[in-house]
Amino acid sequence: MLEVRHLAAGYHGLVALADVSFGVAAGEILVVAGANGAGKSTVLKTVAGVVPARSGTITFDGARIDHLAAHRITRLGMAFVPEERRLFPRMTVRDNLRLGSYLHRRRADREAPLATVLRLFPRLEERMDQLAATLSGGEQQMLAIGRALMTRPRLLMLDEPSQGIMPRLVAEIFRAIEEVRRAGITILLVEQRLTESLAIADKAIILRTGRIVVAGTAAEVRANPEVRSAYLGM
Amino acid sequence: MLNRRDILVGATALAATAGLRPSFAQADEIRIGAIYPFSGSGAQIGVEAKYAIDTGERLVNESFDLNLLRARDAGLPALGGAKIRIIYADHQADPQKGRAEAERLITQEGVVGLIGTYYSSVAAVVSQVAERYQVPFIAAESSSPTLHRQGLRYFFRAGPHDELYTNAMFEFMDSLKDSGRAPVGSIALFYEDTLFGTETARVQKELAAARSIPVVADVKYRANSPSLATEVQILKSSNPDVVMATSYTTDAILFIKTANELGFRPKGVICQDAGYYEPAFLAAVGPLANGLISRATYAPDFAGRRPEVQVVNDIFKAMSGKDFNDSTSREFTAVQIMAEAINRAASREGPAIRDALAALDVPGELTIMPWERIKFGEDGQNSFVKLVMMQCKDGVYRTVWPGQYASTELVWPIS
Amino acid sequence: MAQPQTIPAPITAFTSRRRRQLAVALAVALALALLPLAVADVFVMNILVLTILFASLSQSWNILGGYCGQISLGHAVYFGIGAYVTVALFVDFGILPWFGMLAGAAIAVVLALALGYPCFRLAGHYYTIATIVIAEAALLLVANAEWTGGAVGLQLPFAPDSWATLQFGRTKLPYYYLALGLAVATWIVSWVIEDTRAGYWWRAVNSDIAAAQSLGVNVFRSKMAASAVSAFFTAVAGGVYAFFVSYIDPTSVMSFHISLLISLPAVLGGIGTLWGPALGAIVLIPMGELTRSYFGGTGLGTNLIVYGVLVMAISLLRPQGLVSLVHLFVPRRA
Amino acid sequence: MTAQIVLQVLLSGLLMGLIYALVASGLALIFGLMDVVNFAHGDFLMVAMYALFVLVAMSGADPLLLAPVVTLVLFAFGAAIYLGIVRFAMRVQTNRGMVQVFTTFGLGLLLQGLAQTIFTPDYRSVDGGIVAGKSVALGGIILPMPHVVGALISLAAFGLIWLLINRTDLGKALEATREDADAVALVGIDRNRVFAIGWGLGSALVGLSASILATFFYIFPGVGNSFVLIAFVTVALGGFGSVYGALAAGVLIGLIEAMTALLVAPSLKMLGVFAVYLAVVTFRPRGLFGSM
Repeated sequence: MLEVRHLAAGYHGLVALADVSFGVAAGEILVVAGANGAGKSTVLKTVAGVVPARSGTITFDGARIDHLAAHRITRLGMAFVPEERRLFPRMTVRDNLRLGSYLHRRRADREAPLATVLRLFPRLEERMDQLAATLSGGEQQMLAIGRALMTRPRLLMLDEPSQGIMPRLVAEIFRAIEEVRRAGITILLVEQRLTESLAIADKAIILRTGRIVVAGTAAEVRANPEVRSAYLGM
Repeated sequence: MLNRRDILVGATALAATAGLRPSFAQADEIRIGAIYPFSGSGAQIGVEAKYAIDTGERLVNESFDLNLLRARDAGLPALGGAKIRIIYADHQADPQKGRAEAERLITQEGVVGLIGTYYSSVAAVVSQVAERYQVPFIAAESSSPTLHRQGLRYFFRAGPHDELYTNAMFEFMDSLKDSGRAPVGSIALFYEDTLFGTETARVQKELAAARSIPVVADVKYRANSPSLATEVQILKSSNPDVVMATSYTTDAILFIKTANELGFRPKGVICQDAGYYEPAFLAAVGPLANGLISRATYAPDFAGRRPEVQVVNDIFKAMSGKDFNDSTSREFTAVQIMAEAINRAASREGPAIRDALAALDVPGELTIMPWERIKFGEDGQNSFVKLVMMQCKDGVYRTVWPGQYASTELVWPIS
Repeated sequence: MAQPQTIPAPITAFTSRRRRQLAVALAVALALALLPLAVADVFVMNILVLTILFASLSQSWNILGGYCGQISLGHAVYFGIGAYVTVALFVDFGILPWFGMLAGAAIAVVLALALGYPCFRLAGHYYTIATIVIAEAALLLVANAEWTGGAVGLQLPFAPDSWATLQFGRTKLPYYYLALGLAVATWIVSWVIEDTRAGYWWRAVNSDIAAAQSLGVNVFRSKMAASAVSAFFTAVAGGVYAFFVSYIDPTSVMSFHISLLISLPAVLGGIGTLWGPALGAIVLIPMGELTRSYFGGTGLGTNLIVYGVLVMAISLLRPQGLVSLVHLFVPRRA
Repeated sequence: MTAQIVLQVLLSGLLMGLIYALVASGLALIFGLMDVVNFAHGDFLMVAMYALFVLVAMSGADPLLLAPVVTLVLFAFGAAIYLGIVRFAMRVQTNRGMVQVFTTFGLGLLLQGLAQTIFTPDYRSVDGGIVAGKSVALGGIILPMPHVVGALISLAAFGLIWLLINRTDLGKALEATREDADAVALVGIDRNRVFAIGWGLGSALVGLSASILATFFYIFPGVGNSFVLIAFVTVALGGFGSVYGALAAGVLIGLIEAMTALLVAPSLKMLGVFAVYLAVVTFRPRGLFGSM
């Protein structure tokens, strides 16, 4: 579904990604892991069109998307939830969700994803008329994922969804991710919590200084001795 | 245009300016500078002035069988039939720019005389430049009385100044009594906060006090206001017999429209020309202008009575699409006077032309103005001007006072 | 903390760059001082005087607007005060303009400090609008006051040439050297400011108020000081301008147009730079004068079109100002 | 001075204030959306008035009937100006604020020059149509009909703006873009399109106000200057970006202006407005309704 070939990207002359290639098939969860500054987030930002690719190709369903603006990529059915969430803080939860379905004109296309989101995150329903800024960190993350789901994506890109969240809610987020996948949505997940991620992932890649150092199925990566010592703390 | 291009090139490359020399006129051409606002808020004034002055230039340079000053000869006979050429400059209503342009015209274009400038503030500066360079300056229509009181030798004004104008307005009001109408019991002043407005109002207050006519409202307003509703309310509540209004075009339009909407109808509205006389004003307010009275120094109904006035008015109208008005008639006349003085001096030298101007004595019949004569006093002011009062009827101003010039009967009171 | 024994390399580079700037400035000043020998033409001299005068005005503006980041569009108030005080003192009391200018400048400084209290609490556009409003209010007051001659304005009496009364008929030279002296003075003040603690503070205020405060910079006092210096020189230039033109009225020395002419050269030349104001003035003032002389007589809006397009083009294509063009030709060292 | 005059003046001030508010609303909208002060605002007004002038000359219709057309024309004009010019000023990395100020300022000069070239500096006016020269009398108080109708249209326009912002998807998109212009791409919104629409809407409001002004005001290339300072003060007094702040501030300015003219002197009427503005920002540096 998503194919990334020889991707390179960087900011202000600094190379953040060099020659990164991977693919995600429909319905899969791919985890992108690595230490801080390894380029994990840059992978997502480049795919989402937030950061321009310097070289290499990105194809989605066979079509090149590496030169499209971010909003065009969203329209193709790829939703991105950035690490900082980027909610509209002075708008209500309802309005944030409603904006997610901005592209859809048909009533059904708006109501169906809303029902899904509220089933996944019931606490959002209680907060519908609160301002997004008043939510807790975990609730904000739920709202960010919910807003992304409202665009009816086929591919969901999540950047560190467990960052800065109470442990109790982390499990809830991971459960939600699994459920989203069960609904047939492909997921590209950037995470520090490798153990939990690998538990739900099909495949994983590990980056170090902008290059892929380990790639394989979740089981293979979990079994890799280097990964075990460096990332899983075993 | 070659000269201007020279300046452009020369001044941009500053170092190259060493080689730049004033490019004086050809031998058979006598240059006169005309300084007006051609851009900015007063641009319309400059554009109309240019048509009037071009008309004057044609009158002087071509041969017309008209009994007007400098009409019959083509060019100036005393200078071998030399033609005059008007060089225009833009002052944007800014005294500093007026100064710079006056200096440029004198030193670079080699003009032997200056005409201008509509705005009295600019005329004040230009008159000083003219004095320094000993080039005569005719203030065609700038009407501030301070101008001829500077003690300058190179300053001349053929037309009236604001005190003469205002005086005429009061003489007109006096005449109402003589014609058996009710005397003016009270006046309200409505004037803009510029030199033109405040100077006029100052004289109006003096003359009203001298005649013991109470001034029941003294409304100085900010020029170009978005709304004059409150100002009109103040006037209306003072319930004057007569409003004396001094405004430029924009405020004149707004004032008359607002007064109509608010139902303010004094017995008479006596205007200090300017905005209330402009074609743009008349077009904008339509029938609301009917009944307005304005002082004027040009009587457009002259055109019908004197064929030579009709001829030059037609030339002007062909260019501008408008009839001569108070300003454009004086601008035209200024060209005649300047050309006549140059011819009498038979010289291109400023001091000689200045002396010719000082000695000039031209009967009014040789001009298109209803003036007795043109003869400048020691201060450069022509005191033989005559003023008329006009009243707007069916969108056209017609002379109603004094009697010998009147072409229609005065309607009074108008409400 | 112990003083380092040797001066670190970047600092020597900085010092030598500053010495070089000073040398260039002296050379430019000398060349300008000699320029009138080559220019006889009054009209060109007129443009030169205005260019240099507005270069110095914009340099003064730059001290507040550039270094301190307080974008004032109301400097006409200081300019007008300088002009009015100088002329009024001369016309009414016979006080020579040399003292009048200082008096005007002193009043401008007092006003700048008084206005600083309400204004410097305002951020960004609020500050800018407030400066416009203050200048417009001052314009209204001057136009309605007695001592200013109201709308009639004040005219210098026609007098013979004299250095004492700063009146000259045909020659522009005295005004030229006055303007040049002022330009050199404002340049040197700017040059000094760039390497003093105050200058660093001001620029810190400009780049990041919060960071500046955390470094212990008194933001308010920095703005006040910059404002006072800026107002002082603006008022002196206003006095010179008044005697140069010989007639002042409210619109010609206190309108928004003047505020704009003061700020535009620095903005287009390079805001917060040492050479930006001069460079901007060299382009803008002759542009304005020449487009008026060249296109203005037609009654069409050509001069406005040319001027407007130029301002837009420089803003869009050279956001760092024209001064950044210099680096295309002269590689930036150190 | 009688109570009736005071009431009369207050009411005319109120009506004029509502018109000022409408004139300023476009400026407030654009600023609120993208932090750009449009220094060509007055010249947009001038363009709109000439557009109306041309339309009236061509069709002979009532200016108020043509108001929707002028509003649409100005929408297209504003969006085109954004896409053609302002977009590039937004991209600039250094001195962005200054670049925006002086780009729009240069644009204003250009528009004035073009107007002078095309239409000459002559003063024009359109036939005010059905409201021209009429007035409404309320128990001895007379109000000019153009002002009354203008004030009502202004109120209606503010009502429509409220509905647009609070009740439509476009309104939500505008609000979201205003909060975080980068984040809207995450939901598939093209921020450039939103900005273009925002400039279009802001200019459309200018077009609407021009149609009202033309029923009682004249037209010339510099006409914008008569209104632009009031518009700036209105927006700053209300709080930059607050459209309702502009409504409140406009009314306040209309009232203060009228009362200063009555009680102090007509030539100093703006001085009262300036004094109140300075007093307000001294205590509320972000205006009456500006967010902190």
